[in-house]
Amino acid sequence: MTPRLLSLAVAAPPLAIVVWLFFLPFLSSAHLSFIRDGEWSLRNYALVWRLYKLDVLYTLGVSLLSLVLVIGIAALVCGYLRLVGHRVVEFLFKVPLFVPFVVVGHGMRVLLAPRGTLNSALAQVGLIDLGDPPSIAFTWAGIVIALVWKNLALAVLLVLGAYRAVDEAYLEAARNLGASTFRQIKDVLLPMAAPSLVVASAFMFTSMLASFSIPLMIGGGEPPQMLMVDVYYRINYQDDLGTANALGMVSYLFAMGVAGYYLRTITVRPV
Amino acid sequence: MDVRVEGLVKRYGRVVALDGITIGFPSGGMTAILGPSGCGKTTLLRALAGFNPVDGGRIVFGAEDVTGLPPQARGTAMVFQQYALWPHMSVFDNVAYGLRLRKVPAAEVRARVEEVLHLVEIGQIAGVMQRRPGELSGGQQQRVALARALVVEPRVLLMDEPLSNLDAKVRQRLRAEVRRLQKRVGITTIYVTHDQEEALAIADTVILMNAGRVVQAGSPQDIYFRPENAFAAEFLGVSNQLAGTAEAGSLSVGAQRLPYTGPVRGSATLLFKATDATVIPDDLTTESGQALLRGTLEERLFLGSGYRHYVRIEGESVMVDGTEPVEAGPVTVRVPVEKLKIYAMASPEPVTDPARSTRTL
Amino acid sequence: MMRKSTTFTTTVATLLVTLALAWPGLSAAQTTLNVVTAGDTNMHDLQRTVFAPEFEKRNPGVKVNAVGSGPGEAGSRVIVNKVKSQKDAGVAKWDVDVAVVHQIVMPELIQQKLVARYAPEIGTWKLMTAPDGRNALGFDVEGYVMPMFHSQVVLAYNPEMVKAPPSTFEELVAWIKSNPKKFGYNGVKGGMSGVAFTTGWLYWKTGQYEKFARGPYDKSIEAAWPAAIKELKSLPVTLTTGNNDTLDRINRGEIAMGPVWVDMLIDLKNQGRMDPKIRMKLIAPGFPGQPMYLVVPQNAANGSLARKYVEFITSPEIQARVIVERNGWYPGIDGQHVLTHVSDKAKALLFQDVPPDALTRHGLSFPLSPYFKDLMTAYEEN
Amino acid sequence: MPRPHPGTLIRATLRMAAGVFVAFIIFAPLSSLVIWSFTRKWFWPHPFPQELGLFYWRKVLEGDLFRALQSGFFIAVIVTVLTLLLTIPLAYLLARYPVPFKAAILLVFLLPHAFPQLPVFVNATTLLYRAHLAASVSGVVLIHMVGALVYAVWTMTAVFRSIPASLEEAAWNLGASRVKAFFTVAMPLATPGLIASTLLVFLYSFDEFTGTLLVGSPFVLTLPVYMYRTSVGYELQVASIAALILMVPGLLLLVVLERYLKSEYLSMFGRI
Repeated sequence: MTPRLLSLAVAAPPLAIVVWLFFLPFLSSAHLSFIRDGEWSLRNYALVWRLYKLDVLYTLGVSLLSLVLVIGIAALVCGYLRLVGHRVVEFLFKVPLFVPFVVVGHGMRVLLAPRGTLNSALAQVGLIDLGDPPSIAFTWAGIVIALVWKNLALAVLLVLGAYRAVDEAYLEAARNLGASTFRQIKDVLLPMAAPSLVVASAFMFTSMLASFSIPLMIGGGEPPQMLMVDVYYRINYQDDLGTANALGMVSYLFAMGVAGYYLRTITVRPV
Repeated sequence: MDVRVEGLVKRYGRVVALDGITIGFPSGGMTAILGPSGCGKTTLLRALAGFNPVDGGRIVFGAEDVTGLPPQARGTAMVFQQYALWPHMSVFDNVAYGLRLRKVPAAEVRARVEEVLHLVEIGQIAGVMQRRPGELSGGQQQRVALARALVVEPRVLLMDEPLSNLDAKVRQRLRAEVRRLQKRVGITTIYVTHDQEEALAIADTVILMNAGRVVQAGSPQDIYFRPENAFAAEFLGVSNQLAGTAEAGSLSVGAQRLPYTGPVRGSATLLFKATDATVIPDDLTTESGQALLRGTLEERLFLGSGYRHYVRIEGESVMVDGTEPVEAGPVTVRVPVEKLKIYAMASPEPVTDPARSTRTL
Repeated sequence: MMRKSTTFTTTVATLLVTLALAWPGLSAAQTTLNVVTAGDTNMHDLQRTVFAPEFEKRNPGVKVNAVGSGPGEAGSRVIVNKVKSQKDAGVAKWDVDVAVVHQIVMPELIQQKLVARYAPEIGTWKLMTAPDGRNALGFDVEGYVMPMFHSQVVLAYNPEMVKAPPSTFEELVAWIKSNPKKFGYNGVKGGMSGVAFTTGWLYWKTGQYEKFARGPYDKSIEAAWPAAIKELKSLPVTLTTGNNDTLDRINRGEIAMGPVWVDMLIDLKNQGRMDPKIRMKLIAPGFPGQPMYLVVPQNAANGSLARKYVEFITSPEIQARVIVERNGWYPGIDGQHVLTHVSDKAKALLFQDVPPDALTRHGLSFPLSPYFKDLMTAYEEN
Repeated sequence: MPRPHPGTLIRATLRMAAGVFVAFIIFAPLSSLVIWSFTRKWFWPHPFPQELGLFYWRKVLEGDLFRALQSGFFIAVIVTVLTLLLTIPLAYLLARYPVPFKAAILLVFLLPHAFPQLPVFVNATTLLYRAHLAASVSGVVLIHMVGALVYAVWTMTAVFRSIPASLEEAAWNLGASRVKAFFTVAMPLATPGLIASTLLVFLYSFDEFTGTLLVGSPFVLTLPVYMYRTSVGYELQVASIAALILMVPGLLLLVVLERYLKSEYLSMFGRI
């Protein structure tokens, strides 16, 4: 067997699995989104437009807000960790990486429900009235908090990596001229780490857009809903593959833009 | 073991790394392949080792054509630039690896490893053997890498810039040791370097390469004193370069004219080494056998062994070394005619024997 | 020197051997009766912890593998997909032997010939008299199903927060308006209790219960829906995410009242997970209820054993002991055969909040399936 | 002895406060799980559980949870072994040799990162149904492998790429065959990276939710799906226990291996 053939033979089984169970389904998703009652039509998309345009905006809004919060917090926290250092805090921020999404969803729900543990604790101190407690779970805020909590770990890891790659000399130069910790973050670390930050953001944005288990568990029952939850309900309660796939196509479209960017940064480096 | 390559061609995509090289490496000798980075010298070495299949030509060891052989069947041993010592094995295991592959009995392995470590003068053999390569100094790692290559008694020893990662002092000392060791074991050795001083010091034969071709091959003295073209002259030694125009009987550099009887016509390059020229206060008297160029001395640096003067001649800055300081101001640079080399510009090939052409100036 | 890679290789090899040994054990084909239950965990827990051990004891050599397919109709949908795929693939023996499903998937199951017309073959067929044992959402299911139990949507309320519970929709609306956000239901997406509430609302608003539930299908009477749905949506209520969410929020005092399934509420009380003071009420003109059906797939691998299992569950003895006495649910077969085996205390509990006559008058059916589908979309669009 | 500068004390206090604050943020949702897992009874309006105990822990250990844990663990082990067997040779070739269509192959293993899984897996479920593999261990293993392969190919290629090729060339040069050099040089050096990658694959499969929910029902139940069902079923205690058990492998890994896991591997965990 020639080396070329050998390497193709080695590549074939894993490729087959990914093509069969990711790329074919992807194509069939595109195909089915145009099929309604057995014939080609745009009615699925019309239905998406009629019923779900608010949900699309909501999904984008929740994802963007979560992203801004995650990146903002990570930029500051990592600056602190890079310049001052705090082993305990650094370790703590890694914990959510290892907590599965479903667990985050459930944990947040138990914590943030109107009569969840947080409100119970706050009521003890007299801060809120349990007779009419504020609800964080089952609202957009609950989803945002859960997404931020889960993604913060990844963001801290990536941003801190980028910050650590910034040569100490640049910081010493800034310190030498009297820059405070905040100024060092704003003027040196952040601009120099910007490329990595953009890649990290692009990546996290798609994953937030596509988040399923967290909104499924902590999202409320009222519209608007996150897109993936809509997809799930369309299939499981209404057995409507056409509309579900049209919704899926909308989500691919958003992911595609981000993926293109991600791909470019990845392929710019020689592989 | 006599090593020859004939018409060797290697391409990376559209880049031609080896452009039909034909050259021999004398048996038992130390040959240095010298050239700037990207000239193809490492590609040639890796082709000899068998790491990269070539696109054309033959590689012959003695009477055996090894062109199609995989690396493990060639009987070469290589010392890598970063040593490529396996970090997960002890020094002993590193050196013993090749012997174990050859199913040498354990007792003999031990004896031969100790012997070769002794040969490369690593010192404290018993202590060093059990350590990991990462715990050794750069010089010691270099010796281990050499020992690992020598212990299998290769037909050909290949060394890829083996000293380039060491600091200047260690490099100087090891250079001498490598040469002595090579003379002692007498293995045909091919040594790649980009450092002309190192090539001249260490090798019996120097092959100068550029852009995938051999520019010049010969003894260190040949290469140094009789460069065959502008590239060779420029690459060896601190050289000054001036652009000029040659015509029958005269050579003009900017507004200055020098008498010239050589064969070059049109645009030409003038080359001379900083050590070959002298700078004197402005003096218009001509001297036979000396080319005189007028310029302005702009700066002077003290080098310890003497002074380096920076002189601007017709807009170009040249360096002239001397033992006595000369004050800034208008000066004359004097170059012995036989040390001033003139090449037609844009032609890598020498027009005639450059040594002769300068003499007729 | 090669210790690490040896360890690695050894670990991988050990894992492979373990797998080779364990695989057959995992997918071993004994006489296993696969019972798949749609619905919340309580539904398949009942199969797994109560019916299965008892049945295994009575039938030595049989192992009952009781699994759940997920909450709500999504669970029934999974079962349909599962058997349908085996039919499409031309498999001779299907791996679902008994399924517990909702009414909504029956037309598809029967039209696609996915389930057997098995019920007349079993001994308890004669004891089943309920109309929705023969008709599901206007679709003829006679012989294809045996109801495991009947359930009913009612209003559950916290008597500390609702001093005078409403007894009609009019009173309910008044209460909602004076207690904003304290009434909760789960829309139409999160489970059938919300659907039942919405349906009851439309029955009340349109007054056309007979037409919706008995047919024939006539799309023109849906014209009154948008206005009714808009009115429903304008009420200051809390939307919950599912049947269980409504119950939990009532339990935790987040809402004071909401539509729930009787069986689920009683189940939670029995388990000690529901505040015992929570009460229920069936208001006029009423809410729909529905049974859970036991079906046997057409080519079930263990068809005769499956029939035996259904017969076992629908036997008066088990219906009395488990469905009524243990769970406090309404039996699937005719009550007169069952209630004689039930203690007075259990009988009293069964009818404590919802007396039999209320059940007869206000226990309604879901609309015909075309109306049902239209209702889902209408709710989302208005 | 010089008296400490007053700022030092303030700074130390602030550091401590920062640590406590972050610990609260991180552990608040997790500690709620602990409280719920030990709660026997907790009705409104009581601010604290009325009755604590091990009742539910005992209950779940004999119930479905244990079965879900077992089958989920078993599936994760199969997925890990298969992924390693398929990926190690491929990753090595991709890192070292001019494999034909290399860019396209890498792209195939990259794109699934970027697209939402749920709608794709919905359609993959249909394909698995057609292949008669849905609701079987094999089907769940396959759907897990899609994600696992995608992560493994990239991390393992990076691992092999980080080993200088000259280390293997030195071995060939001394007479070792390619296979021998692979096992004596490349594999031992790649082992730490491969272990990290292996743990990643195991955790991915163990924690996988979307694919299992769609493909596994009704016969294959893993812990995340079980946890989801009990959570939406408002069996808060059972769900909390399942959630706690689900966290154990990941947290164990974090505590034990934190120092050894490089950030490029760590960052992969966040994507599960």
